[in-house]
Amino acid sequence: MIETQNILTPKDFKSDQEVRWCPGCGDHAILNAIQRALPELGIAKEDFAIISGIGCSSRFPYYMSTYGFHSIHGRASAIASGVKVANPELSVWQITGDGDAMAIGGNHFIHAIRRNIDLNIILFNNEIYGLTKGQYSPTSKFGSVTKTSPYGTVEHPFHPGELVIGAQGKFFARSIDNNLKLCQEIFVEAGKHHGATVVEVLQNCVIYNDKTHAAISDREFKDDRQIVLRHSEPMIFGKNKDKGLILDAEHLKLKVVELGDKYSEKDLLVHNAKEVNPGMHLMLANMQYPEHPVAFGIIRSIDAPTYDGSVAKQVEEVKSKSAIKSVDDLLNSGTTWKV
Amino acid sequence: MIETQNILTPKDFKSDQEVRWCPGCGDHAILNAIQRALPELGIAKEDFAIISGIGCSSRFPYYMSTYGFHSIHGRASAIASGVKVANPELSVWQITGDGDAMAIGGNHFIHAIRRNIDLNIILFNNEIYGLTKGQYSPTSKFGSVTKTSPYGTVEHPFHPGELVIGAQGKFFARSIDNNLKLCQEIFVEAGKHHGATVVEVLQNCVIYNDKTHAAISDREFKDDRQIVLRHSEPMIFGKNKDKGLILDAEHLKLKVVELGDKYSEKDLLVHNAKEVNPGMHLMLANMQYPEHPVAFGIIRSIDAPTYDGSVAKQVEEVKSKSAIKSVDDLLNSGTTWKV
Amino acid sequence: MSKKADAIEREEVVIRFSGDSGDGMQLTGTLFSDTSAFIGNDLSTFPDYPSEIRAPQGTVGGVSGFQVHVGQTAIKTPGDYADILIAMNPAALKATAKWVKEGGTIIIDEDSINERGLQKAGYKTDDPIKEDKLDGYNIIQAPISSLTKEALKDMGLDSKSILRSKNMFALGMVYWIFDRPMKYTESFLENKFKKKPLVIEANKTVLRAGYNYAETMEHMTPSFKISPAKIKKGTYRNINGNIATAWGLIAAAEKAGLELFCGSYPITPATEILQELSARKDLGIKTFQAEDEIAGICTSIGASFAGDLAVTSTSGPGLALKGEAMGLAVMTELPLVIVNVQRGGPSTGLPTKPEQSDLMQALYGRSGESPVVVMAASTPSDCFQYAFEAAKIALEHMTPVILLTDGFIANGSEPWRIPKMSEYPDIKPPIAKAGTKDWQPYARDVEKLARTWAVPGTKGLEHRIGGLEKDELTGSVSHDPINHQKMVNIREEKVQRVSKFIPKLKVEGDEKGDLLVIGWGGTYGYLATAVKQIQDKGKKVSLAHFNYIKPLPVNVKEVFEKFEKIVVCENNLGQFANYLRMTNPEYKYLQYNKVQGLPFTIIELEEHFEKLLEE
Amino acid sequence: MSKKADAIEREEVVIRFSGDSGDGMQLTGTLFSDTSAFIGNDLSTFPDYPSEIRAPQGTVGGVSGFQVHVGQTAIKTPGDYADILIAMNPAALKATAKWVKEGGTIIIDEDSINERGLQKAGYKTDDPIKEDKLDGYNIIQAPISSLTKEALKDMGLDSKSILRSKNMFALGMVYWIFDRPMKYTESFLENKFKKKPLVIEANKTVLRAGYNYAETMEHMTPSFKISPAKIKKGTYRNINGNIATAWGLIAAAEKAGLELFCGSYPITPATEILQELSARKDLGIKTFQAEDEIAGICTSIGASFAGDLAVTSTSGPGLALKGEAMGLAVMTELPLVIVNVQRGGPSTGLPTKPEQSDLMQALYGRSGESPVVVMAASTPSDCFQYAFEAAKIALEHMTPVILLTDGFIANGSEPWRIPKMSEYPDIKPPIAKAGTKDWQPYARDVEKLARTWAVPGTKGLEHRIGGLEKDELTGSVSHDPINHQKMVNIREEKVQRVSKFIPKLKVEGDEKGDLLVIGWGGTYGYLATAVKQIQDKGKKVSLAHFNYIKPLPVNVKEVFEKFEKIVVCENNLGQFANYLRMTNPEYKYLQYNKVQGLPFTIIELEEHFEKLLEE
Ligand SMILES: Cc1ncc(C[n+]2csc(CCOP(=O)(O)OP(=O)(O)O)c2C)c(N)n1
Ligand SMILES: Cc1ncc(C[n+]2csc(CCOP(=O)(O)OP(=O)(O)O)c2C)c(N)n1
Ligand code: SF4
Ligand code: SF4
Ligand SMILES: [Mg+2]
Ligand SMILES: [Mg+2]
Repeated sequence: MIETQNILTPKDFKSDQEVRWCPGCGDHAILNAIQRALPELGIAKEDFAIISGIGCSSRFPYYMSTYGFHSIHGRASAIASGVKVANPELSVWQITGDGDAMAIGGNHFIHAIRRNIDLNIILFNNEIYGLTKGQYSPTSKFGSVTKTSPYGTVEHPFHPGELVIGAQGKFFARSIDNNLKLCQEIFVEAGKHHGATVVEVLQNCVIYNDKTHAAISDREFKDDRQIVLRHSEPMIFGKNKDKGLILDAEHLKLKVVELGDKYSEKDLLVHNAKEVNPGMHLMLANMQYPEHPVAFGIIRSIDAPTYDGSVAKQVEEVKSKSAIKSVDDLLNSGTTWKV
Repeated sequence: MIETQNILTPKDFKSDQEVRWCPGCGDHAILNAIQRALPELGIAKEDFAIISGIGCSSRFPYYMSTYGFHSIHGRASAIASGVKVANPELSVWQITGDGDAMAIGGNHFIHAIRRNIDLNIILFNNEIYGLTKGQYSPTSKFGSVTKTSPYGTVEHPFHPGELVIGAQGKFFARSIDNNLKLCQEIFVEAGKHHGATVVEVLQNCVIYNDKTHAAISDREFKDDRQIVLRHSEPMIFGKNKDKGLILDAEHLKLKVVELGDKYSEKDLLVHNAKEVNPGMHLMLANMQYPEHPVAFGIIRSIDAPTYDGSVAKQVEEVKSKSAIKSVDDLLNSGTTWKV
Repeated sequence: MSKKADAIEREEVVIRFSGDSGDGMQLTGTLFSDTSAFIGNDLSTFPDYPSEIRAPQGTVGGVSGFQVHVGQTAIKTPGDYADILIAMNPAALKATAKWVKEGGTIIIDEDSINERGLQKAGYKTDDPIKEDKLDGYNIIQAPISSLTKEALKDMGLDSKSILRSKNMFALGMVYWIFDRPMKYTESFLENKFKKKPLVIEANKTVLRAGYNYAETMEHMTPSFKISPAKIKKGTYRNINGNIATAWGLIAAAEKAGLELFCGSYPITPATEILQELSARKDLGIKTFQAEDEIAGICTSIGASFAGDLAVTSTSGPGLALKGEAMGLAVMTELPLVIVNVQRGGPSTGLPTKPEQSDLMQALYGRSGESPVVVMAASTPSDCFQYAFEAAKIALEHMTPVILLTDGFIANGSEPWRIPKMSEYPDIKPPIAKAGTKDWQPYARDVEKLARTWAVPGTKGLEHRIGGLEKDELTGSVSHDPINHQKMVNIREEKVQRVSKFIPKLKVEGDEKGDLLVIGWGGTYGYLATAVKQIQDKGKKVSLAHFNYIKPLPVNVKEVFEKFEKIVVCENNLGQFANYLRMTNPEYKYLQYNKVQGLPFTIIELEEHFEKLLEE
Repeated sequence: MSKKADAIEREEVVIRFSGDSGDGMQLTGTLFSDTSAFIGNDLSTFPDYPSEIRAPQGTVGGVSGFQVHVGQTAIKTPGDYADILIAMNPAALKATAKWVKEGGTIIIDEDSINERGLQKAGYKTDDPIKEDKLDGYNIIQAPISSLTKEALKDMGLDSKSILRSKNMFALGMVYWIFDRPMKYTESFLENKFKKKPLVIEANKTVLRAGYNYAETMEHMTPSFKISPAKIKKGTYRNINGNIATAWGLIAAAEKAGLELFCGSYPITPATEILQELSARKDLGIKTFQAEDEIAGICTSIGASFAGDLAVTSTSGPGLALKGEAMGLAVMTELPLVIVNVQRGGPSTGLPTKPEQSDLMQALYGRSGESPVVVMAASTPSDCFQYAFEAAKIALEHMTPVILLTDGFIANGSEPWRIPKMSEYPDIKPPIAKAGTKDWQPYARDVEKLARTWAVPGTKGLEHRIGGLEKDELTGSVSHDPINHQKMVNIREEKVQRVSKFIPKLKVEGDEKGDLLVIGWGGTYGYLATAVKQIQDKGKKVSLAHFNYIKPLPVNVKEVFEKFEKIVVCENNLGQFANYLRMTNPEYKYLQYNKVQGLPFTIIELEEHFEKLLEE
């Protein structure tokens, strides 16, 4: 990734294609946030590759003026992995939906994470299959009534953060479509991080799953039901910054406390996104309203060697040691004889 | 599952097929343990269905005298899910290898777990592809030299327990091929548990990955490097039962302590396999030698409604309420007209 | 309402409703179709959705259409070109005008013809009629939006709700034109909005307003009379291909005395089958929305092993994913129905458009010699019949069966005379009973070559199956070369033997002639209509339409040899023609192919056939 | 070592080494082959592993064999039947005796013929020779185990190690029989066990002991002389098909100036390609052992998009899994090589046995009209050539190419004259350069119809591709019916145009005759030998062997029309014959098919051809 001279602006990342999501769809805002985030990375436009699967969200690459690949359902992680390993110089972004990433694409998703390939995976979680018009997804809430579950689902949803951690995830963050600034901030950090990053963006599908995140996203309540985590800052939240999180060590659980007589800011947990041991991050990622506020921001961010980097390094090492420098050398290596 | 009058013995579960694993392969012992465990469940022989994928371990069904299905690579979880949902009366066992379950079969594996389908998944973890003669698997240790990684792998392995928990796993246990009794004990418990159970059995492949578990399995050291967890018992281990685990709450980490002056048994953590919050189970499942002893036994065992049970229940409920009782009713439902 | 004396008596008429995705065109079309059906017309419909994602309002990409063909004779297609187009905005006009018959009637909402609307639709001038050269047409510009507002002005509704009912105005106009009663629509509205009396009232008011408006301007609107079709007595309903498929499978399960299991993953245009089955828990149907298509078929294979009638439904790219598992079903000789609703390919292709390009994939998309039965339905309602047959063959012959439909018949609907289940045969799968002496998993019955089905839970028949080659009797793993050859032959022969259990190929028209038109699957309506029309001109043309592809009916050669020329018509590059070249190489097959994501038109077919006759 | 005067001069001899999986037969066979190659014989080998899991020692299931055919003329197959069988135990005898020529020589380890051994092997009596009716054969019972022990008794080795070197005793005997020098083997041993001088010494000792033993009992052992083959001058090496495939791809990357990327998942018998590429990091090869076959091809598609020469390797069931993604590569018109090493099917089938039953799958195993180039290699060493060609076509024509090999040529080996890379043409992919004016993603060159390849990182050529139907020029999503028809036609035509860039079909033998034998892929050696042998009898038979399947060479009709009869020989049920019926329907194709997990035998082919000539 070569830094560019010319400073790019969000407009430079807009393609000439008409944006075709439903009016009011959360995808518009996320597109917006990415178009604002990318210029901040100081990477030349031609060095971005945006890879998606299939789904409403996966139409994304068409609206970006970078290199883009709208591939097939569920395979974006694998395709993006190939792009990145083939050319580690590129900044590779994967755009995916909850169905695309975690239903049909679940295996590629967890393996890309496990391998720590330097991809930026933006997961649009609307808890529904939008493009096929409203069937439940692996993140739909238990009991959801959808076109394929007219009597309610009987399956427990994945929690993307938990699954990411279970797959050896080194970077997990969460944002929401109606918080443009937070999205932008996180995308920039994800873009800078070396290794697989997963950003779950809670996204509203106005048509097939309207208000699925409303309990925590409504302007009225959101400050009391969301906590934005920032590395080395205390875990404080609430409209009046009057609530926080502490650890109930005995039950190994997070507890919400009111700041005031009994607790002050210094009693609160301080967020350490860089702790390798995933226990705390798992608890944070798993917090659910109403018991807890839902965690936003960068929950986990661990440095570790990347797959693509290691492959490139290994190739260089072996190259430097081997006597075989060309195909002619190869063909004549080992046992040969003259006639 | 109807209890049988006749008491079955391990011999009743042996098929007439010659067992074709390599002499010394850990699979022999696991077969043995299953043949001892199944009679303890009091289920008629014809009510067992054993489903496997492809791999050395997946040859398993041929050696059992029950109903069996040696299917295709990676798909055993899906096939077993279909068997169980079609007939919830059956006791369904899935036999799978680390490659079968977590490489090609990773997606079906995590989804079967997420759905909590009442399957007993026995995962033979030899950290290698045995059948195809020695390529690395998703559980091979970082840096493993194998036929497809002559210069060492550059990828981090999955920890099966962690992945299971990440996928909403309700039951996870670990055993090892050279501990027949523990295997048998766990298999019986898995068989009794309602919901998806995953038992990781550390298995030695004498041919392609010999001694991969030796550091913790050698008779000499094993008591000091393994801890067998039992629900509501203190976490104690060591040849002389002189070591135990406590929680370092500040760093949210498990710590090994010596029993004696400073710590006594009552200071130790008590294992609670039934705690819903997965934080502690994750830490226990993730313990690795040399920092910690490796955890064996039933690490997590949570009761929750099963998918197959809920489907059957939903069908009954809807049936009882609907006016449509036959295909004739269905065809004549809604808008019709006479000519 | 005055009986119209001057109405034009017509055999058949094609009407197209066209508007924005949010304009309710699908509902409008359906209500018109239902009403026509009630008064005894035959009909065929085709909903034509826009691409999958809602395009911005008012653009050509966002146009949603519904075409219906009604008549007093048997109607087999939704029609090529419309007699009447109802265009709710300029984009609808832009997108659809080319599908109106020359000189046909176009009703357009006058209020929508404004700068913004025209520009969004891509018109360059302010006169769309001229720009699209529609001067020769009967253009009726009706102020639909404003009259709707006017009609509802006192009802206290917000303006969004008011405008949402403008489709009723259009529908009212159409009812006047065809002299249709409004009572069916009224009672539908009463039912649907039971809890919102205001909405009922509003819709009914606007419906009547539209009717009255058309009557008032009688001099401009044409007026048609279409008498009831002479169709068989019985109880009828409308049905589309996807629902018919789902119901056919349910019917088969009932007739087989088995539970129905469907493991599937949503994909356009097949999703509705899974949706309908999911809703049918009252009949004990178990659906499993799997994590992907592979799990869809694999859960079904598991369910089949466990003794259910197992089904999986998908479309092209999903079928590709199921190939490996289908091979397992072939090897284990388990009954399984795979429904593939074809769409435009390759890859994601044209996902909402019909095509017939998955035939070769259905026949050969697996490793090794891996024969399965392949069949195809040809109309929305006969999906019921062929789904039933597919299940019957799968169960009785112990084999996977692929049933091909396509987006055209899957979404299209037609009136269907409701059969009685007592008219259908029982299905008798060869289930092995507990206590069977010397039972062998791969022993076969001599006629069908089907093995028996021993279901887990059956005492004494415990056995193991799998994907490795099997011994011809015991089913144990066998690497024996001669056994392999035998089994390869048996699996092929077992599928071929199905030909003895299926109907012979029928010829529509004379059994001898100058041209035999061959088709298969969803193109039936177009081919039959086109062939009928040139037969009526006295030409010696007949149609042989295939529903059974592998195996072919036994009398293919008998049929083919009596014609001078054979032309195979398909919406692909010639896959069935090639298949016939393989299986019946002694004939010369001409081809007529169209791969445009559109059905044939009757006109183009007729022209082509006539040309062939002249050559 | 005494020069043997009475040695029988032979054109060619077939030797088979057969023993337990642990007996080192693969090594023994390889050492013998290498030595023969060094002294200038031509040869062809075939390792024949047991089923995938090690069977218990001493059983028929656990027998591992290695057959080698050496000669002074061109050797094209490993031979049907062996002149000499070395059987290390009764199970080896039991499994292999039927593959020895009548009256041939069988050397068996006398020490292994004991009750336990016989029983394990499944003999019912204590006289295996009689039981298997081998009385007419030249049976040499040599006390191999005890003489090995004897030879090593003073060396201080444990008995397991001692017995492990008994294969060297057998090899020594064979060396005497063929009058082969032992020095190559000795230096091999010295190299291999560099750090274990005791092992070197032991093996050499036993080797010589075997040699001497054979000499001593000269009256019983036959003795053959096979002069060096008259082959082209050059440097030679042994190579098998999998290694040759891997190297051909590497060579193509070098000639194209691109990096090679291989995304793959292990599967028998293709795994070795991935393994070899993994070992070639010294040439910059990037391998990606994916989580499954789908990820294998998808990472490769990603790498292709990013500008690498991208490859994926697999076998039958794995190819089925790749179908959907192949469709994506077709739609996006990206270069991609898919190597499919065919094995016995359907499903898991006979995973270690060769077959040719994936041809239809390669041609049609995808949704929609989804054309790719399909080619097939025909010998172990020409896998290099065809892998190179496959990559060249993929890159220069911007298309996926499927290269078919099979387990027989993939594992079989033969001497190969090492080419110089300077003899190979450069490969020139149509890479779009930064700054190209008015560049359009789907604009094509007129000759090949290939679009250009604009690789991420190239300034100014940013664009989007995907699986939806594309506009014929801009590559944007297009739902336009006429555009779809055009694109479907163009994709097919692009593949057909490749025919202008490939060699014409060659006829081996006269260009005119009574019988044209047609084959494709890995059966070449057998067909060529059989045809040659009946040509030598004066019959008018020729061979046309295909390496290019889609498109076919341009001169097919020219070749076919000059023969009275055509017979297509395949290890499947007739897939290529059917393909020819589709593409060249004017000829009548007879078929000769064998689906036994075994190659043809020359004898059966000859018999069949002669029968056809008589009919
Ligand atoms: C192989 C395949 N299977 C199924 C589909 C149909 N399909 C397209 S998108 C989709 C799910 C979309 O859901 P999600 O990924 O959550 O994206 P969203 O539309 O909600 O943004 C499905 C099932 C397909 N295109 N390809
Ligand atoms: C579709 C498919 N891909 C690949 C293979 C080849 N294959 C068979 S088993 C196996 C891996 C076996 O490893 P594991 O599951 O760990 O089982 P083990 O042999 O170690 O018991 C592979 C890659 C196959 N049979 N089918
Ligand atoms: S259907 Fe839902 S997710 Fe798709 S574009 Fe519309 S609002 Fe967005
Ligand atoms: S190869 Fe390994 S895993 Fe397979 S049977 Fe042998 S020892 Fe067991
Ligand atoms: Mg979604
Ligand atoms: Mg393994």
